[in-house]
Amino acid sequence: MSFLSIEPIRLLLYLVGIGAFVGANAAYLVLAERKIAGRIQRRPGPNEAGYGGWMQPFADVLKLFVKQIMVPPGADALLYRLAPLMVMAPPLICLVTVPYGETLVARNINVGLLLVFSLGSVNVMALMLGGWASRNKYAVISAARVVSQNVAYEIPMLLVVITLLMITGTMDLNEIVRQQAGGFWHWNILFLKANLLMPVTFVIFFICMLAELNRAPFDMAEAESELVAGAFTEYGGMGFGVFFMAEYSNIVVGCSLATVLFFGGWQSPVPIALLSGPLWGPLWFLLKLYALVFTVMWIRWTFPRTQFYGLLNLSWKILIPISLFTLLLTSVQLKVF
Amino acid sequence: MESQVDTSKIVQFAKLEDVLALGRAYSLWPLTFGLACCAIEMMAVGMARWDLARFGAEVFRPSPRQADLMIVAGTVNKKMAPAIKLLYDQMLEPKWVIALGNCAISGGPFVYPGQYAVVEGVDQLFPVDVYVPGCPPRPEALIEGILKLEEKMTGKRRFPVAKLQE
Amino acid sequence: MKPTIEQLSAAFSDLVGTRTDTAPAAPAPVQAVDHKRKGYDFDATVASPQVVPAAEILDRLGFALDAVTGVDWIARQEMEIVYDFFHPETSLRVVVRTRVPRDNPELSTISSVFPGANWHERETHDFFGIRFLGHPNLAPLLLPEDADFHPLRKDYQP
Amino acid sequence: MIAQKEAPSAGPSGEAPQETFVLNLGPQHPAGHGVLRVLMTMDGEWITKAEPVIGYIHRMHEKMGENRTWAKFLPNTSRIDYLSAMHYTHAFVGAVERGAGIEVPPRAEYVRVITSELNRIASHMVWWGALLSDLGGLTPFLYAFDDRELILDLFEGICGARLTYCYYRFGGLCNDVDDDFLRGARAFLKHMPPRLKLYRDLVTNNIILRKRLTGIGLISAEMCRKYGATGPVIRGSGVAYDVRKVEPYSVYPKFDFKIPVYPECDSMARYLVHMDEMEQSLRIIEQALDQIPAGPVMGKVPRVLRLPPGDYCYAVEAARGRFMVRIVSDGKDIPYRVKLRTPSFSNLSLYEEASRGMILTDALAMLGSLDLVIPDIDR
Repeated sequence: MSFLSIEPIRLLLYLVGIGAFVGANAAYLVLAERKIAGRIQRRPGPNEAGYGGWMQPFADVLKLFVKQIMVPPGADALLYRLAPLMVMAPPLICLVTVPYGETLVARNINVGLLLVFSLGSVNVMALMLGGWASRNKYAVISAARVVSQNVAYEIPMLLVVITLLMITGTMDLNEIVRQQAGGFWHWNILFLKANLLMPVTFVIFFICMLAELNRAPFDMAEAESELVAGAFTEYGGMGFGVFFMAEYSNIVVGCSLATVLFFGGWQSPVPIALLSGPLWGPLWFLLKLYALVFTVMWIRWTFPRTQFYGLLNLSWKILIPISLFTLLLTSVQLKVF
Repeated sequence: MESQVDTSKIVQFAKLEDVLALGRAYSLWPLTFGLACCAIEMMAVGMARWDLARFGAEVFRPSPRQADLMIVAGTVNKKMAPAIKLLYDQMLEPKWVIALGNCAISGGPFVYPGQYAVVEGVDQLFPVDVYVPGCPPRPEALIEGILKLEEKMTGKRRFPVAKLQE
Repeated sequence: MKPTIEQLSAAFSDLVGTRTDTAPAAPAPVQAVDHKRKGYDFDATVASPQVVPAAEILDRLGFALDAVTGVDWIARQEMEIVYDFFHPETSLRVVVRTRVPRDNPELSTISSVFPGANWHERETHDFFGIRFLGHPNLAPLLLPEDADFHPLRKDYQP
Repeated sequence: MIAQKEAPSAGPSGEAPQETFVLNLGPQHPAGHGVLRVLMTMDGEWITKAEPVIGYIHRMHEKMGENRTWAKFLPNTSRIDYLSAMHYTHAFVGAVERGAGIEVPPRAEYVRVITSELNRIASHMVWWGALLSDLGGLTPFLYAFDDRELILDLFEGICGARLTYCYYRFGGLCNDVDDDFLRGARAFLKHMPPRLKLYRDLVTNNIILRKRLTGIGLISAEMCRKYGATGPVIRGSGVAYDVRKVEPYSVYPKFDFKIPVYPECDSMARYLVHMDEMEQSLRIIEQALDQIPAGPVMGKVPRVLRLPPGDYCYAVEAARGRFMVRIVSDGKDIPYRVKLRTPSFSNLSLYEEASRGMILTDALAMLGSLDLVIPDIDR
């Protein structure tokens, strides 16, 4: 333990660890998505590259790495190259504050929640810049959509988070998890004492998360049948690969956050000593995380895409009023009880 | 294009090249691009019964920048020829082309003396790697075409070829 | 409102009867034909200036535009333009045909009556070089944008 | 692909100048279903003008008809609209039979009806999947193709082709159907209704799908008439026009079936027409299988076919609407003129007027609901 307490080494270790975690997640979630899509569509999915297709991500990444690198004529070369970097950085930084276990957290910041949300917006900016810089009409339309979509969905999401902040009283993610100890009925999603509509609040959070992640049924940015490939239309090779990986890394971040905020993070669902402890913590966390990730993919392969204005209507006319109401309800209930 | 020096003759990384070829062969992303009848069979290959995904090639990309493989599925006519040439040029190197069906190979049933509309073979526009004959070819034929392309890239055959017993 | 053959005959007889030009008269310009044998019920041959009034009659009777096409009668140095109409509620099928000289094929468009004729006439112009006067946009439709040939003419050589 | 803005033009009297730009959809675009190109003049996401540019797959079918014998044109007929090849062959064969006065044996007519209706279901399945994938739901596409494969297997058994059948001949069929086909068709009749129910539960009643199609892409009955739109488009606008009923051909009058009509004029109405039509096709197939007589499948046809001079029309209800063949004969053994009146051509021609003022997303959903096959437009 003394070795780990040396700050630079600890930082380095965690950097490598998080890098590996993000990389492995991005690579294998792509494979998982293809396998899940195959399962839903009654076909095997990739299974020729290695046993059961486990080498498939390596093949894809290898191929993308050695594709020709080019900047499309007329594009803003600097921003065009910068956008993939900008899109990949936020998930890497966000995962620093996420507690995988009681002690397994890279850097516990007491305003972790704030950090995650402020960095989440950089992602949007990257998509916008990428779309704008590549000088393609589809990409520009997509960039405009991304921005208005994220502006619309940031609001109900933050309202939900304010609701949670009123309940927990802290922005420290690890502290939020600690408060949910003692079985699944103590998790925030079922914390009806503070808010009778807590499950509804989670649904709002989840919908907003899907929209912020640009995932189906809200994948307006990469609306394949309308905008070809949206903001990434002009990206090829690894530039596209990074966008692709960032999408999955962001899913991991979003689902981690949902796990921490609503599903008790590394807490065991039943308060038995046998099933909780430092070793069980990460396991429970990953279990909850991947259940949510699976739900995200399940939704993508089941539902058609919404209209763009339908999406905005959903946010401004339905989600924001409801989330405001839950906020009000929470404050009343906290005052009364 | 012709005047360029073939760099692979000067510098060679044998093993690395093998690995890269393997990576490319297992991750052929085709361009979403159907022209005519053969496009339906091309779609059928991606469907559950044949499932191109097994070979990692089901990621149909709508943008030419992200695609490795152009499957010319159908008749190319003279109005379409500039557009298809542009699409080929927009694809990033390395790229491959499969001419699917008789129309893409030679103009197929639409060629007769005095025809005015059809390009007689897509290889008049850009180089073609694998020709898959048929009108339209069966989905198995397209899978065989993709396996042939992989064989061309890696030098190894993925599945043993069934031999007729004497 | 379901039109009948008699109604059509009456309307077209008036039309053909009022013509003043000296176009070559077909044997029976307006006649009912056997659907079983020909595939249509009513066949009207009109002079080329009367195509638009004919279309207006059919529009009033509730017909829908089926197709516009040409036939190149090179032996007689004539272009025949054939207009097919169907009726959405009855089985009535009407063919209106007219002929124009082959060296100067011109007649006025019916796209003001049936907007759907716009594309059909463009196609006919593509294939036969028949000019439809007053057509909003007679650019090539099926042929390349810069096409200056008319492939379905019988004397077309690529 | 290069973004270019037109000079800002002043809007109608007194409005602020509006900036519009031209979005070039296609000829290679995922929503184009092939090589349809649409030049969209856009004001933001609103379409001010959408002009389809066609001809990218023009394959000179009509010219080819003029330089080969009647029989040699048959393979072309199955390549015009490759999704409903049976109907197209039927129309051409019917026109020639009408001209030459060839009698078709009853068994052949029944088999034609059975195969045509199976082909209609297969075609609608592809349309359904393609529309859903336009709307962003990819999974139904695979389900639809699964069911379609059953039909294609049946067709493969009787004519050897999966797509371009060329199964009908002047005076009958090229092969008689065997017991395998009849058994397979009966099995398909059992298989399909539960699947259609599954699709209804899984997709048709999905709220996102309903929101995306209801009230979108209005096409009035009057517009259908003016543009000659037929098939599911006109039936989705409240007009019960179906060539099988209005202008009966083959042995269709012997069967009891309904024409699904929805008066809402929107994309959802067209969607529901397609779904109901599949059920009606199943009904027709069932009746035809019950009534099918024994006997020959080929009538008496002269060795060298020459049609008496004159023009002959034959219209069928193809999967996309009214398909008419007009042949002109001058008494020789090759046609003088073959005119193919294809439904997709007329159905697309109203798009420019119907899509004005729509949002890009909706306009593309509407384009999907029109059920287009591009080689059918370009011929």
